[in-house]
Parts: sequence; structure tokens; C-alpha cells
Amino acid sequence: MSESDAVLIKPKDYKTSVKPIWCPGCGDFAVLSAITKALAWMKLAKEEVALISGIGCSSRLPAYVDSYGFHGIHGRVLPLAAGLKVVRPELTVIAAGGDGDGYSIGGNHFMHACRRNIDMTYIVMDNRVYGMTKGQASPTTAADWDKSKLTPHGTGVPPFQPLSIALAAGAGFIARGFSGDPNQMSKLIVEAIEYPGFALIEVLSPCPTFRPEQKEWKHQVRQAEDIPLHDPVQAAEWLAADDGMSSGLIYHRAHPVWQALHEVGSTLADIEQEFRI
Amino acid sequence: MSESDAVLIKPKDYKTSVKPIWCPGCGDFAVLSAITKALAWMKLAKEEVALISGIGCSSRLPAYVDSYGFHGIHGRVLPLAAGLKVVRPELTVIAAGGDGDGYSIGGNHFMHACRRNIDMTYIVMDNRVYGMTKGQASPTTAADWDKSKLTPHGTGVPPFQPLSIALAAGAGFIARGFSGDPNQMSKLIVEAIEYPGFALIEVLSPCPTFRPEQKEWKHQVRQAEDIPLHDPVQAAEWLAADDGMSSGLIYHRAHPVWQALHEVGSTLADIEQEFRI
Amino acid sequence: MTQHNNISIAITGSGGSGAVTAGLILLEAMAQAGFYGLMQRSAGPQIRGGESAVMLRFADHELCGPADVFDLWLALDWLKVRRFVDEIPLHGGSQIISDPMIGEPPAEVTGQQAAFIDLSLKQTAATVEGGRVNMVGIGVLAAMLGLSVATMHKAIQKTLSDKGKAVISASLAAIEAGMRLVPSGSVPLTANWQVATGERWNISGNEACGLGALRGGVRFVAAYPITPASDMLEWLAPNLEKIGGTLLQAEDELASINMIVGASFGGVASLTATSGPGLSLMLEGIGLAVASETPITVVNVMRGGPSTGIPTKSEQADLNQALYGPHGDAPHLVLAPLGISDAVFTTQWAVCLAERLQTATIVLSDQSIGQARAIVSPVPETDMLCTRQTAQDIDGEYRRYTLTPDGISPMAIPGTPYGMYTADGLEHNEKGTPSSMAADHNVQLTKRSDKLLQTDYGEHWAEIAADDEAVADYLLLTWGSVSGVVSEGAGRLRDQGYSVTVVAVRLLMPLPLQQMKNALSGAKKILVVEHNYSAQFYHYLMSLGAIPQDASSLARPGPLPLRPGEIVTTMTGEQHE
Amino acid sequence: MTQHNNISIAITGSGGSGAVTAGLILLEAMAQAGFYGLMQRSAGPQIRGGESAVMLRFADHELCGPADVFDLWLALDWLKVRRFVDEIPLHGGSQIISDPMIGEPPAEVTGQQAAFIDLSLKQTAATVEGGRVNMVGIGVLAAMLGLSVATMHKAIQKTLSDKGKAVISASLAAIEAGMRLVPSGSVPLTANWQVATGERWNISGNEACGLGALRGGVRFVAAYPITPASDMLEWLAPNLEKIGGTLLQAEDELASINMIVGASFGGVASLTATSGPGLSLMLEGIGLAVASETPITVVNVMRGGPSTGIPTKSEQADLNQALYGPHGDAPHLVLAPLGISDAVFTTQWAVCLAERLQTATIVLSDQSIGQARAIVSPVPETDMLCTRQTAQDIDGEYRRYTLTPDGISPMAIPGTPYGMYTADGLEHNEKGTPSSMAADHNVQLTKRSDKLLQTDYGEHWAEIAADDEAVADYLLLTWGSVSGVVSEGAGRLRDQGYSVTVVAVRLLMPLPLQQMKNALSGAKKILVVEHNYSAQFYHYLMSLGAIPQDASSLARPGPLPLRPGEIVTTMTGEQHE
Ligand SMILES: Cc1ncc(C[n+]2csc(CCOP(=O)(O)OP(=O)(O)O)c2C)c(N)n1
Ligand SMILES: Cc1ncc(C[n+]2csc(CCOP(=O)(O)OP(=O)(O)O)c2C)c(N)n1
Ligand code: SF4
Ligand code: SF4
Ligand SMILES: [Mg+2]
Ligand SMILES: [Mg+2]
Repeated sequence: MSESDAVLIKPKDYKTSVKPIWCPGCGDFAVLSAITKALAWMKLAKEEVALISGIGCSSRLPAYVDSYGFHGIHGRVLPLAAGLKVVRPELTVIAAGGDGDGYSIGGNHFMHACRRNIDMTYIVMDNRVYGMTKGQASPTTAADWDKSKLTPHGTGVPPFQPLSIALAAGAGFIARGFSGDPNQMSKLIVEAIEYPGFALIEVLSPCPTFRPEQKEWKHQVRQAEDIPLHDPVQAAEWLAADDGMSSGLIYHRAHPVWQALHEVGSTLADIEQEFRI
Repeated sequence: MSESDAVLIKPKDYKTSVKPIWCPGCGDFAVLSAITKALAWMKLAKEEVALISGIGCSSRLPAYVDSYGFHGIHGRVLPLAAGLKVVRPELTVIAAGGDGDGYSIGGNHFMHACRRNIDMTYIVMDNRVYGMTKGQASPTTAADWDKSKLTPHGTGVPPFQPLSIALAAGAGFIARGFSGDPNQMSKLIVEAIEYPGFALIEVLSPCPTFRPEQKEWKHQVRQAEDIPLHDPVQAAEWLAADDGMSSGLIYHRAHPVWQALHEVGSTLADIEQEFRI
Repeated sequence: MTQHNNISIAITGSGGSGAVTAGLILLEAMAQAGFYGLMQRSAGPQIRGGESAVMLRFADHELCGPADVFDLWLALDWLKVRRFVDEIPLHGGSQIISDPMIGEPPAEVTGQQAAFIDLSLKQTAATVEGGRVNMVGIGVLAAMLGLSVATMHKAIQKTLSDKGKAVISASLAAIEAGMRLVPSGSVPLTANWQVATGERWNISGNEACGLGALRGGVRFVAAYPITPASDMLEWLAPNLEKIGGTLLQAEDELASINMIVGASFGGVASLTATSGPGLSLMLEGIGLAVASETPITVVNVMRGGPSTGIPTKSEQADLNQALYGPHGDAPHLVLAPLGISDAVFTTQWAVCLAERLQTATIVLSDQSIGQARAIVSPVPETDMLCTRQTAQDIDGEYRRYTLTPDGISPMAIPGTPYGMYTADGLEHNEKGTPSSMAADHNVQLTKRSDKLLQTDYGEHWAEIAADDEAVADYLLLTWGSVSGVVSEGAGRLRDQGYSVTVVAVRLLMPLPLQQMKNALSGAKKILVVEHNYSAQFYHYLMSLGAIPQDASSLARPGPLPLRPGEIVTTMTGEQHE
Repeated sequence: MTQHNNISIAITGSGGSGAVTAGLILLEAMAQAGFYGLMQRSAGPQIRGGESAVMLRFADHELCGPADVFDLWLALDWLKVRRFVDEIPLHGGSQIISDPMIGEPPAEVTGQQAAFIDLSLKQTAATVEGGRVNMVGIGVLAAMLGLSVATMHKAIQKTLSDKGKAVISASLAAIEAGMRLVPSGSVPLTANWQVATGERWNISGNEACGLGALRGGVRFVAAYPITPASDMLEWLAPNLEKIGGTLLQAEDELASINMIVGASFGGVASLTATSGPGLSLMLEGIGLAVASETPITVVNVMRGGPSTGIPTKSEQADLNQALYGPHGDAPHLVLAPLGISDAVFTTQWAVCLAERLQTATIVLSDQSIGQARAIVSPVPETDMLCTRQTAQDIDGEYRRYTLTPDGISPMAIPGTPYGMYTADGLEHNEKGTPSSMAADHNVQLTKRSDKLLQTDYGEHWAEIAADDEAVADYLLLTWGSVSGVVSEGAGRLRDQGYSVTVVAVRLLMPLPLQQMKNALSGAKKILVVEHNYSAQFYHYLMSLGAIPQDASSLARPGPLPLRPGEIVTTMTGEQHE
């Protein structure tokens, strides 16, 4: 247990003095609070936590948390986090970002992270829009949302189902949180951090600026009761029937965690032997 | 009906004189034959067909078919094919490639192509290995396959489930073929071409060079009987229970096809009006 | 007030203060009144509710860059104004219009020599139902500029057309109230300006690129949003639709670049637009277009770099990447618009050259062009040789990459009988069959390079403004967006009695070396001007032996724009050292 | 036979003929016998069962490149030999060993002046149970080279150790049978060669890079396979494991580059290896490493370009991309090994510099180094300043990007108390907080650039071989893999009486300009030699003003290697023109 962990840390101690760039009412404020609450709850030393992100409004989050952080490039949050976790398995690694970052440009890493099952938590602040670039459709945007000039008649493409994809890709921890329920979210974050393996928390995090209608989410989102499920087929069925507004830990199942294998004992000199004539 | 379609074309007429680089016994030969057979069966004029691919042994296929073709770059077969189909909807566009090309580096395009549902056929020659680069594990390789020096103890990662992913991503036509059953494959290809939308044919196509054990597939693969399914939940269940060795058209369901929208009637001059003071 | 009948005005305000709307209205009003103008924007990192500033400049002639200093500054509030203070240089005669009720300006502002015009903007706004301070503020500016109520009416109608009647009339009332704050006898600042009679356009640089693309025949665009290119894509989406074209939003830039390669293979001129991070992801696809000889155009709207850099600010730092980004020897074209109007021509030309030469063309615009909006003379359509050479009525064996005198091989478009071939990024022989033979590699490398080098690009490779003198004292060599500033600097140098030539390069690669030599010949002192840290253009010119080794370099990074005065001091200052 | 006790031997054969195995055995045998050697490979496009060729060269001293011509050619069959014919130049004294039973050699072979040694290889192989023609063939070569049966035994044991006893003894029997085909009185070709007494290594260029990486402290590698880099990654995987490191196979290059950035942020020296198409995909991540000042090393094993190009052949055509690929002003390091042995040193140095300077380093190896195998003297470990400056015992506010005299800011590694910060690719202030202020941009751009420019790189930036003469007649300036060939060409020029200096540059960016000037000073004639189409190194040197404008360029693309004779004729030929 490290030096700076000696005194009890409160959630606000995990916040930096950097002022968020977020618009008033942005759902991401609640995610920030939920994270700091979870860290305080778990009494994690600040220096043992690393928050990794991509690019987007949501991806600005690491700068606001007083832990180690990396604000990387668009779509590459998961490889960045994976590299760190593999070499520093003792750290608590939390990846975070938006729906565009994670499901559009970052979709491939998302699938492969689910399979690879490196021990980390991935929080996606899904506002069904590209906030940072001023309001284009994201993969989770409804096909007929026509408010973006880039897709004036809507995308015409059915929305991406992140939880179903995560399940099919082999993720063992799948949860949905909501910015309007930060306590539940904190709890989910704690469970995700404690889960050995890749844990996905998809957060419904409204963008009042470009999706003002998402203010309605607070009337629509409900905690689901019949979960978590542990069987993937049942979970698939459940997800297919769900309207996307049920929150909670949906699926939980143990999977072997990705592990680096070492056969220690050799030195570089031993390796060089092989070149000798 | 075009000029060169005037006479009846036989499967071998669809072959070019370029000699395949494939190793003796490679499963991809059968895929080539199945494609030419399907084209002949459908009496498609050579110039109305375009075969698009990425990079890999399997991706060499277009050069061997006497249609239009594009041998693109690694992992980008689906965007290349999508661009073509969008501007030339009257062409028959067939995308083809390997498991590495399609599910590893190209995984993101794969998911988004399933959702976007542009009308094309995608044939993945899955040999569960990177053939072209001499035998590394691909996403569909079993976790404990330790024959690649790059992953001397196996990847430790459960194999990618392309059909389950396609289903979760929204594909409406999902089939599995086998190089050992080229007639079935031809039939599947015809059905896929006729299907309006994105049609996936995953082909078990052995790589005798790096996966000699795949010669056993001919004893393992069987035609499934209870298919096609039309309900996604049932299909998910079926896929979860399947051992990956059942062939046939597994899932078939109509989805709206991606369509470019035009409001014709304007000219460039009309558009320029908007700039006038 | 600077010479030549022009005036610069800054409007700043924090979140929701409406500085941008105010700027748009004033720009449109000055246009209605028969003047020219330029409006650049500056925003903080916040998406909404953040501070923002607009930098306006008006004149009775076309403008193509910012002035050295601002004459007027309308401050709607002082919150976070520190963020903008270095972007708003003032001079002794500058005037700051603000309301004492908004509080004390920070020391960075009061420390300057500008005079304050204190007006009760807030109170005035309160007198109008729905009145807002920004509208009162532009009323003040309108009156100072001598704009009539009728003009303001028209401008409001046009700019706020989608806001509904109530907003329009409240705005107008507030503007009129603001106008009344200016003593009625004041001489309007535009008193001796000439009023334009001909038609003019109100267009942004991104729209200009979009229009150039359509004129060049682009009918397919694949898009992934990125600042500051997104609004070009957003302009293109609805407009392509109207003329039978298509825009497809892709999952990422890897997809968008490959989509346009596929579409172009299908015979349709295709384009994408992005900014640095996106261009990085597109390089492999650009290399594929080069190797497979598939025409494509990529517009890169540069922003501050490296990496994510400064997304909302301008810089010319992607030149090296545009020239040299793809792996291997991958000859292609790089062009840069010299300003907002020129973006129409340059983009059209880029598309045409891509089609004609069957290669990839990169257009280097930047934030200072793309997100700026100008009142300009209409840009006439230019006749260009835009056609792609296609193979038709094919008889005998078709060779996609056949060697021809000009290196251009007729391309069979899918659907063409007997033209079947497979395009390839692998090295290939004339038929397109993959080959690793030295002979094939050599001829195909040479073909792809020579077809670009042997083309006569005519006079458009650069804009050259020379004095009558046979030999210029000073030669200013520049490219892209800073060309306007350089020209203005040159004008000042001429006023000081120097003979000056400006060479503003539009076709950066391949650079027509002989023409460049002719343009430079005899110049006594050469200065290469660009907007980046490492003098990329200067070193590029050096690498080609295009400039003498004693040429000087003025290279400065963003986010602050280059200003005409810097050109003057660099040139004359160095001389006196 | 060329001078200086060396001999060149080609072995060719179609699918399954075992040319490569034969080459590996002969290389090992010559090593056992106390000689040095080099083996390069050439393969057709087929994965297995395709034709292949090995190009061997042996000497009693270390070799670092191919000869002009081949002295011996063992043809196991003539199928598809056309593919290789231009890679196997012959001379009047060349001898082709083959079996008339394999049929007629094609005209391209018989058209040359070489003599044929007809031997009944097939029949001889048939006399041995399990005997193969390739083994009989190397038996012939072994006898001609004067290798003993005991030596061949050792070589077989080592090379075929995993093939089982039966194969080993059959091979040995076939080799012995082959040896008997050579008249017993013949003078061995190595008759007057000196035998080395010290230890030597049998190592490939890719292994050498891998070893250099481990010596530099690399303990994390992320990998996506690509020819010709894959076997470096495949060597690293098991060896990293042994010393506590990790290799992770990524889903693509976008992942692998970002994984190493993440791992390095975690405090572990990290590397990836790729080739052109992969490097294209990594540029955005490299820019992130530069902007966030996270040390990483990327080894790019170049192959023929552009696009997919010629994956199995060598070329030095990614130089421009390595120098200028990332968007924005992104200063980083580019190094190139000068040969196989040097790949150990250069890669280690690259990792060290990345760690020390907290930036991205690109190492430009190529197929001719990476996939070649050489018998060389052991490469001693070099002491280097490899340590990353970390922040420890942090007291007070930690500033990740604090300005220091040398531009290097101590890096807090996660886990360090009070060091918490967020690394960022956005422009930032000294604390790391995003900033779009001109002042911050300027100092951080300068910091990132100056920390590289102000470093003293010492003597290793280039290998300079000068004659005693004060002023060289000829100065050959080159880089990377072709340095060996250039040196050999220089030797010949010296034999002809010229005084010649060779400058082989290892540190390409930043180029130590003053040292370069010193090295070049006074040279009467400068030739810049490189293996690509567009003279990328030459133009790069020009761009820096590093060479006089009258320097000449010898730039030729792959796939054929540059040969020493080309250097000689270019140099002397030009002079006599
Ligand atoms: C390679 C690249 N492409 C595009 C962008 C522009 N960009 C920045 S953020 C963003 C999308 C953000 O959407 P999301 O991840 O949903 O985050 P949000 O802003 O909605 O929280 C895009 C496209 C970029 N920075 N880099
Ligand atoms: C960007 C890029 N990365 C890596 C490669 C190297 N590469 C060529 S083919 C291939 C994998 C091929 O595997 P798969 O798609 O399964 O095809 P197969 O050869 O097995 O048919 C790889 C990694 C490349 N050409 N381009
Ligand atoms: S634009 Fe939307 S997502 Fe971005 S900060 Fe504002 S409210 Fe949040
Ligand atoms: S390596 Fe495997 S996949 Fe490639 S051609 Fe040979 S058998 Fe087929
Ligand atoms: Mg979002
Ligand atoms: Mg495969």
C-alpha cells in the first residue's frame, strides 16, 4: 500500500482542477463522478489507477481524474490500455470513451478486446452521436435520425448493438449504466474493476447539445430485475428482447483471463548462445 | 444483355490464364471453381461482375476470374467493394478474402458492412491461419494451436465466431460452405448473389501447408438439415450449439437494403445560387 | 485605421453570447451594402457554451487574409477573454466597444493602448422585448460602418431565416436600438469606400472546396467527420444528392479512402475530405490508388499538429505528409488553394488532374480557409480537361497498364465488354498480372512517375505577381492559405519603394521546375513564407534545388495567423541587420 | 573468380527441390570450416511448392553485400528459372552445375558465357536410400570448396536437428555421394583462404534487430505479421518470454502501435516491427508518441513499394515516409543499420535514443538485411546511455512536460506517488493540460524539436572510411543496407588508384549537419547511393543543404540488389564522359 494511500481519500480528491470542457447538462459529468466515487469506495491509491481514452467529448475524462491518464488518439483506447495492462498488471486500468470512438473507428479493437479478455474495465459513454465534431450520427444512432447534415435523411442503417456484439465476441462482463443513476453506475464500476477480465459498461450518457431529446431518457431507463444472466444464449435472447433502456449488470460469466507467459531464468547471454557456430 | 453474353458461357470461360499461386491441395481452388460455376449458372456477363479482395493467399482470387477485379490492400476489401457497388448498383459485386483479412485487420469493416447491408456477396476463405505470411494464428485459430512461432503457447484467446458476430451485427444472409463440397458452395454463392443485401458465406477452406490437420475436415463437415433459420434469436442459439462444422445456408432474413437517395432535377447552377448575396 | 479602405473588427463573447451570430449578420449586412469581407472564427475547446470570437475584416475590394491589427473590438463580456487576447492585436487607434456593466477587462486588455468606448449595451438590450446584447452590439457597429436599417433588415432576414418571426423582429429592434447609441452625426467609417455593383458570393472555404469538387465532376464522397473538414462534407451531402451523387458516412478513414478507390474504379470521380489524423490513416489507401492508377482526390483541411494537436486552429504543417506520406515510391499530386475563392478552382483542378492522370491528388486546404467565410466576386466556371481516358470498343487483348507515350493507359470501366482486368496494388506487368520482375517494376515505376512529370500543367501552377521592374528586389515565395497575407505584405513593401514579386504556388507536386526557375530568375533576395514550425516548404524547395541556397525562410507555426506586417519586417528587418 | 578470397554461389530449384535447405547447410558448413558467409534468398510468389533461389557468398573475411557476379550456380532443375535469371549475373568464368537429365536450360541461361559442369546428380541421389538431389548438389559444392566429410556432418547435424535421424543419415550419405562426383585431385577453391580462429555467429538480419532490441531493454513487443518483418517478431516471441518480456499478437497495426505506446507509458521499453503497408497504418500512433513524448521504437523492414508492391524483395523506398510520414511537425528519430551485424548495434541504439529522448524512433532495415543470414564475428555488447529519465520522490506540483535545458522532462511512471498526470496528443501546457494558446504550442514544439537537435550523438551517426589523403577524389555517401556494397565498390576504386571516402549514415534524422559537413569537406566528387527509384536520400540531403548542389545521385529501385560494379562504373564512367 503506497504512501499517498495512507489517508482516506474522498471522491472529490480524485478530481483534478482541470475544468471539464463539457456542455452544461452533459451526461459525462455523472460518469466522472461515478468513477471517482468507485475509486474512493475501493480505496484505490491514485497512482495505481490509469484512465485511458481516445478522442471525443467523453474521451476528455482522464484529465479530470487525478490518476495516471492517457488521452490517446481517436478509436485506439483499447490497444493503448491493453499495452499498459500487459506490462503493468498490478495497475487498475480503466478505458473510457464515446460511442464513435469505441464502436465506429474503434470497432475492431472492441471486438478483439472482448475476445482477448485482458483484465480491464471499459466505460463507453454512449450518446448516440459524435459530440466533439458537432453532431453527426454514430453507430448507435437510430437509422432515421435526420438531424445531421451529413446524413440528411438519416443513416438508413440499423443501430449497432454494442452489448450483443460484446457477447458474440466473447465478453464475460456486460453492463449498462445511465448517467441519471450515478449510484448504480458507481456500483457497476466497482464490480467491473473487480471482475477478472474485460468488463464492458455501456453508459447511456445524454448529449443535451446535439440530442436534446435524450433528456427523456430519465423517464425511460429502468433497472432490470432478472439479471445478471450467466448463459450466453439466454443473454443473447434477453438482449434481443430488450429495448436498450434496461440498466444493470446484464451478463456475468468467468472466462480465462489473458496472461503473459514467462519462462524465467534465462539471460540475454543464454539467448546469444544460439547464434554461435 | 451485353455483347459478350451472347453465347453461353461455361464455368471454365470465367477463368483467366493466370496460374494461381496457391499450394497444391489448397482449399481456395475449390472456391474459385465454385464461383465460376455460379457465374456460369447465373449466366452473368463477365463484364457485369466485379470481384474485390484484400491481401492474403485467398485474396489472390480475383486475378483468376475473368471478370473485373480489384486486389486491394490488406483488410479493406469491404469498403472497396462498397464504394464500387454504391456507384454502380447494376454490377454484381463479390468480395472475397481470408480470415485474417476479414476478421482481424478488417474486422471493423466486417461488422459495419453487416449493418449497412449494401447488396453484395462476401466470401471468406477461412483456413484459421495467415497463409500468405507463413502460418501465424488468425482470429479463428483455436486458442491452444501452438504451431506458430509468434504464439509459441497458442494465442490463449478463444476463436472469433464470425457467424455469431455477423448475426449480432445485423447480417441477413449467413451461410457456411466447405471447399470439399464445391457444388453446395456454388449453390450458396448463387443464393447469396440473388439475396438483396449483404450476404456472408464463410467457407472452410483448408490450408494443407500450415494446417495439414485440416485435411480431416472432409470427415467432419456435414450439411446441416434444420436450416435456414429466420429468427435471429433462434439463429444465435443454433450457432452457439453448433461445432462450426455444419454447412449450408444457416440464416436468411430480409432487411432493408442500403440505398442512395437522390432528389434529381437540380443543376450545379441551382446549387451555386445559394452563395449569392 | 489602415490604408486602402479596409477595417478589422473583432467580436468576442463567452458561451451563448452570440458572437458568431453577430459576425455572420454583420458579414451579410456589409455584403448587402456592396462591400467585401472576410470572417474567421476562433473557438475555445468547449463544444457549446464555450467562449468564441469572430475576426472580421471589411473592405471595398476582395480580401484574402487578416490585417495586422484590429480597429474595433466589440466585447460582449470579459469572461475567458484571455484565451483570445493574443489573437486580437491592437494599435494606438483601436477602439474597444463594451459595456462597463460587464465588469473590468483583464490586464492583458487594459495594458494595450486602445481606447474604450463605453456603452450601455445591456441596458439597451433590456429595453427591447427579447433583445440581446450581441444584437445591440452589432447595431453599434452597423451605425459606425454607416449601414442602413434596411440593410440590417435584409441581413437579419437572411441570416436568421430559420429562427422564426419573433426572433427576427426582436433582433432587428435590438439592432436599431444599438444603432441609436451612436451619435447621429458621426462620419461612417466606410464614407469614402466604393460600392460594388456586380454580383458577389457569401461562401466559406469548405463550401468552395465542395463546389470545386462538384464542378470537377465528383459524384461520390465517402466521409468520416473531423474538424475542420466536417462542414465541407456536410455541405456536400445534401448537394451531391441534388445532382445524382452520393455521400456515404464511413465507419472510419480507412473505410472512406478505400470506398472512394472502389467507386473510382467503378468510373465515378470520387473524393474524401479529412484533416491530419485522418490523412495519416488514409496513406495506405492513397498508395493503393497510386499503384493501381485509380484517380482519387483527398482534401486535407489542415489544423494544428502534431497528433491531435490543436483541432480548431490553422497551420500548414501537413505538407511533408502530403508530399511524402505513403510508403514506397508513390508519385502523386499535391495542390493547395491560395484562398477561399481559389479553393473552388484549385479543388476542381485537382479532381481534373486526378482523373486525367489516373493518380491520387491531395488538396491542402487549412482551417483558416475552410472555416472562414468571405464575400467575394462569383467564381466563374473554368474549362478544364477533366476526362478520364477510358477504354472502349476493346478489340484484342486489353492491357490495363499498357505503356503509352504519355504514360496514361486507357482504363476499362466495369461493364465494358472485353475490358475485364484486375486492378492491383502489387507490382504488375502491363496486363495487371502481379510481377516481381525487375523489368516490370522499372517500367511501371517510371510510367507512374513520368506521366506526372511530363504533363504540361500550364500557367496555373502558381500565381505570379511581379512589378514592371525586370529584376525584383524581393521575391516572396509562398503557398496555400498564407498567399493572401504575403500579397498584402508585398503591397506594403511596394509602397515603401521596393520592387517585389510574389510567387504563390498552387501545384506543389510535381513542382514545374523550369517555370519556377524562370519565375525566380534574377531575384535579389528570396523569402519563403509558410505557416508551420519546421519550414517544410522551404526544405522541400531546397530538396529539389528549386531555390538558391541563400534563400531565407519565414516559417512560424499556428495557432496565430501570419500577418502582413511580419512579412514586411522580416524582409526589411533582415536587410538592415 | 573475383579477387580477395571470396566466392559467390547460387542455388536454384522449383517447389520442393530444397534449394533453401541446401543453402542453409552450406552456410553452416563453411562457418564450421572457419569462413565467413552471407546467404540471401529469393522466392517466387507461391507460398509452398514454389520456385526458390539462394544466393550465397563466402570469404575468409566478413562480407556485407552481394558480389557483381556468381562464380558457381547449382541448378537443381530449370523449371521457372526465368524468374531468377536476372538475379544471377554470370561472368566468363562462371560454372553451372546441373544434371543433363533435368532437361534443357532456357535460352536466357545458355545465352550467357558460363561453362556447364554436367553431373549425374539425379542418378547419384537414387543410389542412396532417401537421398535427394539437393544434398548431392551440396556434396559437389562441398568438395569443390574443400570441405571435409566431418564438417558436413556437423553442419547437417545442426541444420537438420529437428528432422530425425533417418533424414540426417540419408542426407549425409547423399552429400558424400555428391562429394565423390568431384575428381579427388581438384584444388579446393578455398585453398589459400585464411581460416578464422575466433568465435563467429550465424545470424539473420531480423534476428540481429531482435537481439539489438533486447539489448536495448525492450521487454514488450506488439506484433502483426508482415513480410519481411515477421521472422523478427517470431524470433522475439520465444526469446522475450525467456527474459520476462512479452509479445502480444495484435489484431492489426493500428493496435500494435498503440499497444506499444501504452506499454511504454507504463515504463517498459517497447517496440514493434513491420514493413511499408504496416508503417503507413502506424503513422498516427507514431505521431501520438512524439506529441505525448512516449518512447517507442518501430523497426520497418522495407520491401518493394509502393502499395503492396513486391513483398519479398528489397528496396530502400520508405525513407521519405519514415522521415515525413506523420502529420504536423512531429520531430522523431530515423536510423538505419548498415548491414546484418550492425543491425544489433543500430537497433539497440535506436531503443536507447528513444528512451533517452522520449520520442519515437524508426529503424529502417530492409529485406536484404532482414531475411539474409550471415556468418559474422560476434557482435559485442555496447555500453550506451539507455535510461529513461523518470520522476521519482516527487515533491510539489508535478509537471510532465516541464521545460528543462535539454528539453527532456522527467517522466512519472504509473505507480509513482504524486506523479499523476494525463499524457496527451493534444497540444498542452507544461502540466499536460490541453492548450491551444500560441505560447504553449510554441514552447512545446520547440522543446520536442530541440531535445533532438541539441543532443550530441557522438561518432556513431555514420561510419566514415577515409584514405590517408587529405582530400578524397571520390566521396561515396550512402545509408543502410547498401553501405556494404558501396564499401566494396570503394575498395575497387582504391585498387584503381583513386582516393575514396565512404560515409555510410546510420542516424538519418536528425542528421548531424556539422559532422556531415566535416566529413564531406574538400571531396572533389560526391555520389549519393541508394536503392530506390526517386533518390529519396539525395533529395533529403539537398533539403538540408547537407551536400553541394553538384553532388551526383545513383538511385536505382529494387528488386535487383545494387552491386559493387555499379558504383565503380557510375563513378568512373561519369568522369570519363
Ligand atoms: C482519426 C480521426 N478521425 C476523426 C477525428 C475527429 N473526431 C474527434 S472526436 C470524434 C467522434 C467523437 O464521438 P464519440 O466518440 O461518440 O464521443 P463524444 O464526443 O460523443 O463523447 C471524431 C470523429 C479524429 N480526431 N481522429
Ligand atoms: C497492412 C498490412 N499488414 C500486414 C500485411 C501482411 N499480410 C499479408 S496477407 C496477411 C494475412 C493473410 O491471412 P488471411 O487473410 O487469412 O489469408 P490467407 O493467406 O490465409 O488466405 C498479412 C498479415 C499486409 N499486406 N498489409
Ligand atoms: S457536445 Fe454533447 S457530448 Fe459533447 S460535451 Fe456537449 S453535451 Fe456532452
Ligand atoms: S499457404 Fe495455405 S492458404 Fe496459402 S496457398 Fe498454400 S495452402 Fe493455400
Ligand atoms: Mg458520442
Ligand atoms: Mg487465412
